[in-house]
Amino acid sequence: MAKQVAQGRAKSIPKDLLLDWYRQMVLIRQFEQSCSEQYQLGKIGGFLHLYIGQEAVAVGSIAARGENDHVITAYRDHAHALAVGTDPAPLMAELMGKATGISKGRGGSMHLADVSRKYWGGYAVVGGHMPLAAGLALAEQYRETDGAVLCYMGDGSTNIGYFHESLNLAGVWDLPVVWIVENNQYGMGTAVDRASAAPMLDKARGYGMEGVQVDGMSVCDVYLAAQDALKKVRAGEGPQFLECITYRFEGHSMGDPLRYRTKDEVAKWRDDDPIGILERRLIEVEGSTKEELDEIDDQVEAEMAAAVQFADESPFPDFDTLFDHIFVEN
Amino acid sequence: MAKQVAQGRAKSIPKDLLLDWYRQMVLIRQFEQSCSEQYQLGKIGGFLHLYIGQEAVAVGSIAARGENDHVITAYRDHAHALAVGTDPAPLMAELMGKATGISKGRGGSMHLADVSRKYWGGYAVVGGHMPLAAGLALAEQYRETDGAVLCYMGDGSTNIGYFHESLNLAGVWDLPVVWIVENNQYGMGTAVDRASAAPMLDKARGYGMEGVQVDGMSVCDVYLAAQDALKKVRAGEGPQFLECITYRFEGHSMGDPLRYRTKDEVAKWRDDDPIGILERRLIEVEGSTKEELDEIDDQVEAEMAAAVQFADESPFPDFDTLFDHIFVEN
Amino acid sequence: MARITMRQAISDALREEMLRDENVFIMGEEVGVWGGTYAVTRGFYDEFGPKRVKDTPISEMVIAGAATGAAMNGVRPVAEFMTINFAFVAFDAIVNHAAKIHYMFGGQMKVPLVFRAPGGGGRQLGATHSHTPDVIFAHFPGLRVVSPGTPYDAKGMLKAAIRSDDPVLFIEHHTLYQERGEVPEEEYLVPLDQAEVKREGRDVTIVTYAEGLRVSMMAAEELAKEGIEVEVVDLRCLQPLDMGPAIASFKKTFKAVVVEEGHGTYGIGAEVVAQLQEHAFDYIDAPIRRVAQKQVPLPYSRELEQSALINPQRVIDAVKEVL
Amino acid sequence: MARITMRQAISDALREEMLRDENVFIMGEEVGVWGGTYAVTRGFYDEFGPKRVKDTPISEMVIAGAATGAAMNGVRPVAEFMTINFAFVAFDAIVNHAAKIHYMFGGQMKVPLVFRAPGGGGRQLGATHSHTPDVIFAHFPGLRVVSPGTPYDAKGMLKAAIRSDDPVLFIEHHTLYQERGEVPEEEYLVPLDQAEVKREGRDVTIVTYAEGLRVSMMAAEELAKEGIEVEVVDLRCLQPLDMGPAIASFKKTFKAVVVEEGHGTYGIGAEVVAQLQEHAFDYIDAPIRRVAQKQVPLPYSRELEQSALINPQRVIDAVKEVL
Ligand SMILES: Cc1ncc(C[n+]2csc(CCOP(=O)(O)OP(=O)(O)O)c2C)c(N)n1
Ligand SMILES: Cc1ncc(C[n+]2csc(CCOP(=O)(O)OP(=O)(O)O)c2C)c(N)n1
Ligand SMILES: [Mg+2]
Ligand SMILES: [Mg+2]
Repeated sequence: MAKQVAQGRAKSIPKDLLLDWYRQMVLIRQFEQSCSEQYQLGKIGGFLHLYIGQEAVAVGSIAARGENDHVITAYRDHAHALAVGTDPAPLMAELMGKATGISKGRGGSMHLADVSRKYWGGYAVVGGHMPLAAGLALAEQYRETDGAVLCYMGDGSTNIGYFHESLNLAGVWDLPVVWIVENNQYGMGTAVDRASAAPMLDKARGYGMEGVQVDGMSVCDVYLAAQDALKKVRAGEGPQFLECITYRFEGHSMGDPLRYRTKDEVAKWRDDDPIGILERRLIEVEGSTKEELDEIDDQVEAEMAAAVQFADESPFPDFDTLFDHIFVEN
Repeated sequence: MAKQVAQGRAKSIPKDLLLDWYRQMVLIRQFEQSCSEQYQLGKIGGFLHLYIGQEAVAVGSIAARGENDHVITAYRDHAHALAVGTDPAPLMAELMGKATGISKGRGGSMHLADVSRKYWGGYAVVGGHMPLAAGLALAEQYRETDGAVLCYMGDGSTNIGYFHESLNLAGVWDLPVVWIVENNQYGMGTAVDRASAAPMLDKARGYGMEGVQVDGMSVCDVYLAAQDALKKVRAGEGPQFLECITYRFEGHSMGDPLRYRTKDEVAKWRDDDPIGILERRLIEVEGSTKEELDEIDDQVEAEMAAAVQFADESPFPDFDTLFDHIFVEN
Repeated sequence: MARITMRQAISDALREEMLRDENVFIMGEEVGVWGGTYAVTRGFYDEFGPKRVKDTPISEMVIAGAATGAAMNGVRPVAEFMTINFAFVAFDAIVNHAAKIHYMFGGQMKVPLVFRAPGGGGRQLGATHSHTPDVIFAHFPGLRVVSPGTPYDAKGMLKAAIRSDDPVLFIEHHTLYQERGEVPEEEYLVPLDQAEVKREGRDVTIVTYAEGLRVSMMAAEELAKEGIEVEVVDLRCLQPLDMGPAIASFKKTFKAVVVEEGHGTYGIGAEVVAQLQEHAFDYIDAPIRRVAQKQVPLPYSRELEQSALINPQRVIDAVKEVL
Repeated sequence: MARITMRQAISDALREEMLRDENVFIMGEEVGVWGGTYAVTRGFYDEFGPKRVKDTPISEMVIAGAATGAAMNGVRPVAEFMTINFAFVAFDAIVNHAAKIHYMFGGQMKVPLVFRAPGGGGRQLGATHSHTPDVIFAHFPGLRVVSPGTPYDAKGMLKAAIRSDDPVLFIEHHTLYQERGEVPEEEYLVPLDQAEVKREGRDVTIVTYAEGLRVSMMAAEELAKEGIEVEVVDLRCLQPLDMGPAIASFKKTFKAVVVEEGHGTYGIGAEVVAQLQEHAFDYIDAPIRRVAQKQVPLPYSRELEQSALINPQRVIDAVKEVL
């Protein structure tokens, strides 16, 4: 079921923005593909969670953030790093465990962060980042800035205690947070309704939040919804809740036996490839040419090739750095 | 604002039941009063939380339970023990830390239980008993019985992670539990709306439960609501949620500075004394006489005097029992 | 006797106990449809169905707490933490509830359950996902804590744990799942409170368990080539802790090295050293050495992580130090 | 110098640091309107207002986690756990997040926060509410864990903790709140990584801290009457652990007893014993004894509970054993 590519307010989004989003989404897609390759080559270890299929969520929502706004998410975190503008080279280096990695090879795939861009990571414990998001927002509120926090989470993670305590505190204290659920239909192999007793928006009401549901395959819809949510936060309407309906095209992580869903189901969702939807919009509505877009793809490919080469050629951390950063004051 | 004492279905509740509830509520009231005395005398130690003002909740709801139904609550747990029919003597002995105590002096005020009556306690960690309630229900479901669990909790405890995970699991697995919130307006010194971002019934919807609110000062209303909830559970409608609006007339525990509420507020609520409401019903509607009720009070007083004497005269646990019951297989 | 992996041994123990007692059931994240993230329960969902193989939401507090409540009420749950790192979220439910309920209510209730939890470092999972935190669970009375080092022990101890009326934390080290060992066809149980000598030797005593056992046995092989005969004592049971065999061995060798995969500071080894000098003071010839994880959150980068972990060479060096 | 209680010393430290740095604020259950369940923050709500004295819901996971996030983002929270027992619910937030974030992201973020937590047994609060679980927090790298034994140290260390750029778990023993001691008017700090000799003596070394210090000092008084001169070393800092003064003292006395209020098995004392024999092996004259909480969940009944706890007599007996 191919989607309508430009309804309502989405029509007014300028082409240059759309082209930039296209570039970002292609970058994320290609980044994840090279991660997969490097993992096969044994150059990336540990757990590796790909974002392929969900690109519109990170790109659309982060495009709506202001300069004082923060981003934090779980372990499926490569896309958010790229969307805040982090160079893919130190990210790939991190995944390869190199000294030049964004976290000096300490964190790996699940712990990317770029504090210089107010991107706080990247957390592997389900739900563990949610109270951190409340805290990031608390600091902004304490300093009386207009800064807000975009906190991303999976559908499955809404069932852990952290979710409850974090959203409730945000509600009670009016913390400037937009809670964004990336509902990709599964938590590992568990379908959302096998794990959640109620729809996401009903959960939101339990914290005094209205909640909005949006098509997470449409970068434009996500962008507009995130923009509205941030407006409300800044207007003093308290924390907001945004559910993005999306799907991960690949397994939960590398080596997922994929017993829990059918090929047909995956195929159906792939028809809604968020990049494909945006591509159609650009060509059918904005008058972009296939060549124009292919050129972007090629630029990204070159950028990724350079990133992989940089990571590959970078040194591993010195053994004598093992004890660095345990404490600030050593 | 004196309450209507017998509306609608409540009218049909037979007098002998009402008289028994009256006796139970008076027993609870007097039990708590002697606890307070014994605490002043230094015969009870640790934390002591009184139930005075909330008697209608435990008595009315437990009156509705079937023989296979279970009861579990937090640390404000004396009333539930008495309502399931436990002899006050071993309870008072437990509070005095005696070998004859229901938990052999190991548990104290916050850890009363009487497994022979399917009363599982008595838990001091806020929220810690909620997953236990889910588990008790799981065992009944596993054995395919009609048994259900009445799980009591305070308003403040609905903000802890345990609450979220327990109610969600109950919803997903259709566990036979009636979640009963004793909303006494405060968690220690924190008013309910300073701690909860949404009304209790909105929280319930986040777990797919309709939720019902009832006047917790009316033992009849609580009884009927609990009966309805248990019917629904047994009819396979899944877990139920019941909010009882009530008030604790005394401090949170002994030594509460009571800075958080006004004398007027307390006085207003005392007008709705649940025992007073039932007393009026008995006298004005059921034709009981003051003498009849005074006689019950006297019987209870005698029972309590005997309980205190029993506890007083009981021995403390032998030191060589210290290591008993760490493991079943020692 | 067949040589099977520890993964298979654990899986067999679960299946046998589920067939033996219909009150035994499994609950946890991805134990059902997925088949277990370490494939330990693969096939169970089809064999036993959703009633006895329960997929849970991502809710460790209620996984631990509901298993406890169900056990109190007469069934025998085997609750799985996908990894022991996630047991941190359920820490209160485990040590303050499952472990204390039998005592706190004067024996009125018992809590016959097993918490299974794979753990360990060395797989580049980063600081939050690589714990070997066994000691912090073993510190508290009321919870039996065991961690086997061989397929034989894993099967026999898990079966014993499932039949025990006490709560048992059964810790599996993920690097051991592939290890093979002899396991008899016929049924057997291994007690939950007995250490065992896994290799005899007269020169030095190594006290260890789980992954530490694997590493120590490799070290012992090497040392044997140099004529150094190491006696390896496998603790297996951390709470209650059986020091008998370690003390007996030490009284024979007068020298000891304690090897564990977890952090050394306030680790298992500290207690072992303290007890050896308490109970065999007159036999101490040289300082007892500890080989353990360095005091650093485990980094992701492979070699850097490895440099913080135990390995045969570190054990060999320690043994030579005490000789 | 005024003689004030530890409660007052802690309260003064908080007030002084809040006046000194407006980025410092307090959050926790009942810290505001109620004034703190141990009355440590009485008056703060009126003095500093709701912005800087924040009452939270009963939500320890987010108390710990939000304090961590706020600290990452540049302010300095002092988050209070009403008691350390409730920190169990937040165990993952403390040990897996606050303690690891600085390291795990290669130093990109720092976490300048203080977790305050009163703990301890002996008040008939039952098994779940009476923990002295210091060791399980001190086991992990990345978190500073301290527990003062005197009003002077409490004030100086809390001020240092609030100014530290590292996460600090500041453990207060509830039976010490009433203890009085000399505290100077003028400002001072006490470092977070230095043990100290609290009483000099030549015969035996007692290594202890917090409530253990109070009990040990009483025991030392008694022993002095019999002419036994005990040297008492106060660890104060559990992570990082400063064994220097204990080792130096032991090299002087050749005998030691370790005293702690928590459970003995896998306790603080085990590490102390292990390090003494590692670093001062040639000085050991007699087995080093440990005096600690017995391995049982603490019962409610007063005398029974007391029988499981440390007291001066048990320390005196241990000292005489090692002499
Ligand atoms: C506390 C905790 N429990 C379990 C896990 C293992 N785990 C990692 S990801 C995951 C599924 C999360 O699903 P969801 O929140 O929907 O996010 P998605 O992976 O779909 O993006 C689980 C169970 C974990 N990391 N932390
Ligand atoms: C996890 C945890 N945090 C904090 C406490 C301390 N505490 C005991 S009772 C209580 C208030 C609970 O309020 P509510 O749930 O409304 O029950 P009520 O006392 O009103 O019956 C608090 C904060 C605790 N026992 N456990
Ligand atoms: Mg998902
Ligand atoms: Mg309340």
